[in-house]
Amino acid sequence: MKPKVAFYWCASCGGCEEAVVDLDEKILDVANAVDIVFWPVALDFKEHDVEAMPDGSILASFINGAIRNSDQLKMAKLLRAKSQVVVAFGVCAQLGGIPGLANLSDAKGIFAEVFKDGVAPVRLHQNNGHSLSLPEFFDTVVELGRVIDVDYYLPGCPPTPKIIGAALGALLGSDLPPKGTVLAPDQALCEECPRKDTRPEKLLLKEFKRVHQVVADQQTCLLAQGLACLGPGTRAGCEAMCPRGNMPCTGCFGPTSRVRDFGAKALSALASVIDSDDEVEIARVLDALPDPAGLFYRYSLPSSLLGRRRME
Amino acid sequence: MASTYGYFPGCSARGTGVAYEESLLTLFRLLNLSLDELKDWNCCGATSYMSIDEGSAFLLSARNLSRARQAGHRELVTPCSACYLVLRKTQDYAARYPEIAKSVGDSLVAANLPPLDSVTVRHPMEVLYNDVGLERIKSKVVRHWRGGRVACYYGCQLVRPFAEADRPHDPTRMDELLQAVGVPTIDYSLKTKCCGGSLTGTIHEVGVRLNYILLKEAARKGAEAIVTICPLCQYNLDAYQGEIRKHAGEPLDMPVFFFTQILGWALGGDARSLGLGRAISGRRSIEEWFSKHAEEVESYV
Amino acid sequence: MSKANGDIRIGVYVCHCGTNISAVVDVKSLAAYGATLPNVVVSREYKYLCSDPGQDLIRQDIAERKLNRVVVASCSPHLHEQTFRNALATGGLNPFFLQMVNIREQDSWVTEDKQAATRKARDLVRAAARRVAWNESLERDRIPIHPAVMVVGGGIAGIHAALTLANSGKHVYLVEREPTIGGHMAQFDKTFPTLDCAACILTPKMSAVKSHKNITLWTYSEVTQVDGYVGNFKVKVRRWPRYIKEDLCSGCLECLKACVYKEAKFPDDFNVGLAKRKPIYISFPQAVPQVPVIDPETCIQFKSGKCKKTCIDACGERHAISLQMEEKTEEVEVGNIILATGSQPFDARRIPYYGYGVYPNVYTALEVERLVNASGPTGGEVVLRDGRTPKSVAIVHCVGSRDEGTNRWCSRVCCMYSLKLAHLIKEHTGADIFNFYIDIRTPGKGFEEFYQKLLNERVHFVRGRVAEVTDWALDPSEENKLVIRVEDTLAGIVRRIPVDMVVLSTGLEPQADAEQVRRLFNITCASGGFFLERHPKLAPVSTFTDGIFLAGCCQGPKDIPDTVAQAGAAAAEALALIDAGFVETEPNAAYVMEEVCSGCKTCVAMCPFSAIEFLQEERKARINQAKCKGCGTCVAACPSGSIYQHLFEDQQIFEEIEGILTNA
Amino acid sequence: MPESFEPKIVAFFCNWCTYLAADLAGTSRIKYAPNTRVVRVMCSGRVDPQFVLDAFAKGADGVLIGGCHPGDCHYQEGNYKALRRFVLLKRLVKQMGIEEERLRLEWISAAEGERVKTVVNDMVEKVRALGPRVPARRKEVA
Repeated sequence: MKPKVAFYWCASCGGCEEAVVDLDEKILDVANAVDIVFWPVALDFKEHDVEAMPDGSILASFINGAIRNSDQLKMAKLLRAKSQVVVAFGVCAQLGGIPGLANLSDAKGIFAEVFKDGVAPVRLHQNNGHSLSLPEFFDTVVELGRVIDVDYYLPGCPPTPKIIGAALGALLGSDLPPKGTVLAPDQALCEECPRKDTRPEKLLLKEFKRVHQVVADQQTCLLAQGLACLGPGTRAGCEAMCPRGNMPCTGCFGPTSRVRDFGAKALSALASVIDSDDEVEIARVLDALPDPAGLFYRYSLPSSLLGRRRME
Repeated sequence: MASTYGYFPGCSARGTGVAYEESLLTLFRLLNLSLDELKDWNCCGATSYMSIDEGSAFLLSARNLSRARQAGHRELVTPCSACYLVLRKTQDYAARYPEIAKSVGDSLVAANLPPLDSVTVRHPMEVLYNDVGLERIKSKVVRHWRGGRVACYYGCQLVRPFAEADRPHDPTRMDELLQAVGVPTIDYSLKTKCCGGSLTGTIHEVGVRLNYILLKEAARKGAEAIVTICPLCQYNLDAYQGEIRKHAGEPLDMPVFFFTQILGWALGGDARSLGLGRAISGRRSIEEWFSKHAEEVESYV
Repeated sequence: MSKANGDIRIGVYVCHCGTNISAVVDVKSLAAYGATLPNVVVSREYKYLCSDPGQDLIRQDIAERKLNRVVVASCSPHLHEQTFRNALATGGLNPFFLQMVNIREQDSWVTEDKQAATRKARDLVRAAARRVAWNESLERDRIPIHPAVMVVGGGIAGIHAALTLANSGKHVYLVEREPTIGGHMAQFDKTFPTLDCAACILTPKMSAVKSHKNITLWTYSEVTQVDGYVGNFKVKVRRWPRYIKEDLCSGCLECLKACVYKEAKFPDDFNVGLAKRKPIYISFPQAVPQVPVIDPETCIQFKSGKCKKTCIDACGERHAISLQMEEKTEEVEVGNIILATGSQPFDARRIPYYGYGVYPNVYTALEVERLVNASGPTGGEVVLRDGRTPKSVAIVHCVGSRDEGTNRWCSRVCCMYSLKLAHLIKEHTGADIFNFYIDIRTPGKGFEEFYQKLLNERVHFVRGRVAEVTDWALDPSEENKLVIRVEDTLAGIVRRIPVDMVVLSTGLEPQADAEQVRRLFNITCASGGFFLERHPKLAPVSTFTDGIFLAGCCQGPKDIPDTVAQAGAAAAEALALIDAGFVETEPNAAYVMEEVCSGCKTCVAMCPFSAIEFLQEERKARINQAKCKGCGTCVAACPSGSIYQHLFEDQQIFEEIEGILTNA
Repeated sequence: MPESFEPKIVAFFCNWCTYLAADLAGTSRIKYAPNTRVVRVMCSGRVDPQFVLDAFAKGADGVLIGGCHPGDCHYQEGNYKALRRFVLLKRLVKQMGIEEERLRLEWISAAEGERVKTVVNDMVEKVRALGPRVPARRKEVA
């Protein structure tokens, strides 16, 4: 009998689900190879179906998205119990991802922002005997690994078909990689970047430009053109999709295994190449990066050293 | 540039130093600089206050500074060295000692006056030197100096401890100003020594001896007049020459001017508006140097 | 990167340092606390850990308790890290398994509250214990020492250092900015307290320098660039043209006589302006090298091109004079550098109330040195600028010394040279002499005796800082005199003392360009601006830059005996390195994990020593271990965490932080 | 905030200037607040922003970085690299809700023992006034 696999989404955009579909005909191989027992976005299974399964009966659960509410937490724990292997699928599950930027505020702040004076949602609504409830909305978004034990991580926003394929291969194959492995090369993106050789050996920048301000040259290193490309600090594996598309890397593959805080390192590398020793001038150059947290922690705020903004 | 400065006359400008204010106003008018006198100003806090109760001295001068701020002045000109010193001292101490800053601040609030804000305290000598400049003054000279050589006497309070108006040990700006209008000055090594200050009123003979030394040395160095920047100095040096003549038995009768009188004269002010008639000593020289025929405006080309 | 793997066995050692530490930090409880920390198998406190028995304690435990890591909580690593590393090494443990905790300089000595000090010590020990678990076994590299030495400054300090080195067979480059060596000492007449003539003891050493086969003497030159590090410095020296070829000039000085200027009319620096020189001149008769200089600022030929060039005619067949001579730059390699750049006298004009520059009869001590000097502008006659011989002379001590307004330090030499000048002036003129002093400081061999001698010579001493030197006269006795106004703090009265001549005993200051020189050689200045020695007691001639040593007044005011002693010490330090043949480096170089480097090149721009090369083949960065100085800037910059630094690994520092902050 | 709040300040001092200045303060017996815990690095340029954030994450009330004066770096330029990172890091740290006074970069030369006292005391006072820095709270999940 075919091994069982499950897909689930927590706080995510759905892109990771798309990525699975994007496997094209490979999806069929997958379908042939495995038995999909749970995939809310595509197939009609219910929570209780999963509850009904014996523990460890699922070979692998692919969970994407971060944990932002009590329902996601519950499902994550449930799938953990039922699965032999849990794969954090995509950067939201791995590091917190875009939803993690909500950690610059908290539940109160977000609701105030989103609903303003409108009708704010209530946890429990009762109406002649019927009741509707919403999951608890946490103050802080966390990555999957912080609430359940995760076996493997698939980086990316979303993971590319290539690394997904490789991951499936690995899981179905005989020798599993060591627990905790991030299933992508442990090297920075420059290694895969077609523009690598065009970066000058001693690059120093007098100013940073933002993507909407310039039409970047197609060949030369984007950082050398003043664009805040985070490739040097970002794990390889995507084959430099964005640079190939003439856009700077924004870091969705997260850091290498040797870096504890993606943002801090990216910040250090970027600031270090400013071509000025004068505090005022340096400040002026940096004004071109108006939102450091948004730039450096775009995908990794919850898993960063500080984790979230400290609210008064 | 017709600049306006806040103006704090200080008490002596309305007493022994009337001639100082008269000549100052005349001179500034001639240079079209306007002085806007503080409304309802009060004692600067000098002398008795400062030596008996520093606290209230600071409050008094803080009030003046605060009034200046209220009137929208960033710069406050005061001709009196004592006023200048106390106002600066208040700012300085408030900046250095939080407790003083607090007591001053609180009292100002109580009197609902604006807080002690950055007002620059200026002295006319240094305003003329820095803001107007020697060249511009030179260019406005309309009279030849017919008097003798003069000794520029700076006294103590203007240049010490705050060295903003001039160099503390060998100030020269008054000399430079007078030379600019063609007045010969002597090398006067006593230019910052004590004039006797308030001692002339308290331990009289000591005070008088001190300004006797100043006068004698000026004469010895060939000066025929002394020029001052401080009302108290001017008064001390001017008022006791008769007494000195009696005791020291020396033929001493030397005019003692305010620098503003000499400058004002060179720039065309008339004797009365410069308060030249108010002098006690050296009237003969004054008659001669500032006589009618000398007053006729000569043209420089 | 190291792993805290295997069985970590840490020994913690807390030093009392007599009572320096134990009087403030509770060493007993600290040691007891150390014992409770993870991986710690033994924790002790001891009176003096740096002593032999103290070190034995550590060696013993390494042997008996099988320690493989050691934490020493004592003084600053700058003082004793080496000591304890040796203790580990001789105990059979790799020296870099040591972690020091600075609980003296940075705790017991700066903290009043004993509990707080002990808490601080606990945090630091906890941090060290965590860190040391990750320390690795490292080997030192050896850098060969180039045997040549450069001595900068040709005063008595530089001369003595150069001769000492040269005599031991080492090659020395002696660089002097002036046209001659000799420095200030050459300007002096007699030297205290023995009163032997400065020239008589200096000039032989000067000519010894000139004739020494191991000394390359570059006068009228200055160092413009210093690269490299201990063992192999590369130094560039700019040599100004003196327009007279040293190799051809015989020093006959005919050219001086022949100069179209019959009268000398330009201020003569060597005589501090008291005499005049011609555009072509020699600083003083015994100058070394014995070669004149042409000053293009004043020479007619250079100014107008219309000179008869009589000097060239006078030189005749020698053709030593070459007006086409141009500035040139020499570049040499040396293993060590000795800085003997000296000091400058305080500018008396900065104290206006002493009237220097205002009253012609106020002199500085250096001017008077020239006046009393037989080869000086007046042939040794002490006469005033108007030619009169002074009948009364005031010597004002501490001008620009021990003074909040100018320099706070005591210049150490002024008391003695003032006494010397008092003696000499009295000898020359028989004048009444008044010394005005704060304290008389005569802490040297024969100094106090000299002072007593002066007292018997009826020289007057008035204790009190002079208020002012002035020309205003109260009565006829003061007419045409300079009046000293001073509070006589012994008599308790204010005195006015009229004199004919005033001598200002100016103190010593750092050279005007000490700041640039310090940067050039990458060393530090102390607060006063004099060069900072590595340790005031234990390394008085070393600097924080290995291979650069200090001698003489550039390190602080001192007299000739001390200067010469220090110069000898500096030479000895250099010799020690040269004869050892190599220095061992601190193994703290950074290195790239090439298999994971992505070749982003961020690091390449970080290194000011171009130690990081980008390998075109592999398309990765590599750090030249010999060139790396171990600052770690590239490590902090590497965005993929692929650069590491021995002794300062990320892991080790994270452990330290963790240790500091995990509350006990 | 408790009456007896004693801020804990993690200080990264460069080996050649600020660390020596701290030693000099000691040999000169200059007394100052006992709240700093010095981590010695060879150069302020070695201070990885990760160290600073890690210190804050682990509960430091303040972080002080000490380097050589501009132009005086023992390694020529390390302190400038530190400055470049510091300016940006300060902005990030502010966005993360940490008061500016808690992160400080100071140039202190080996001769400025007195300055170590001034800087440390001043920083300790400012941080004490801010109160303890509760490390960013993570919502208790699971």
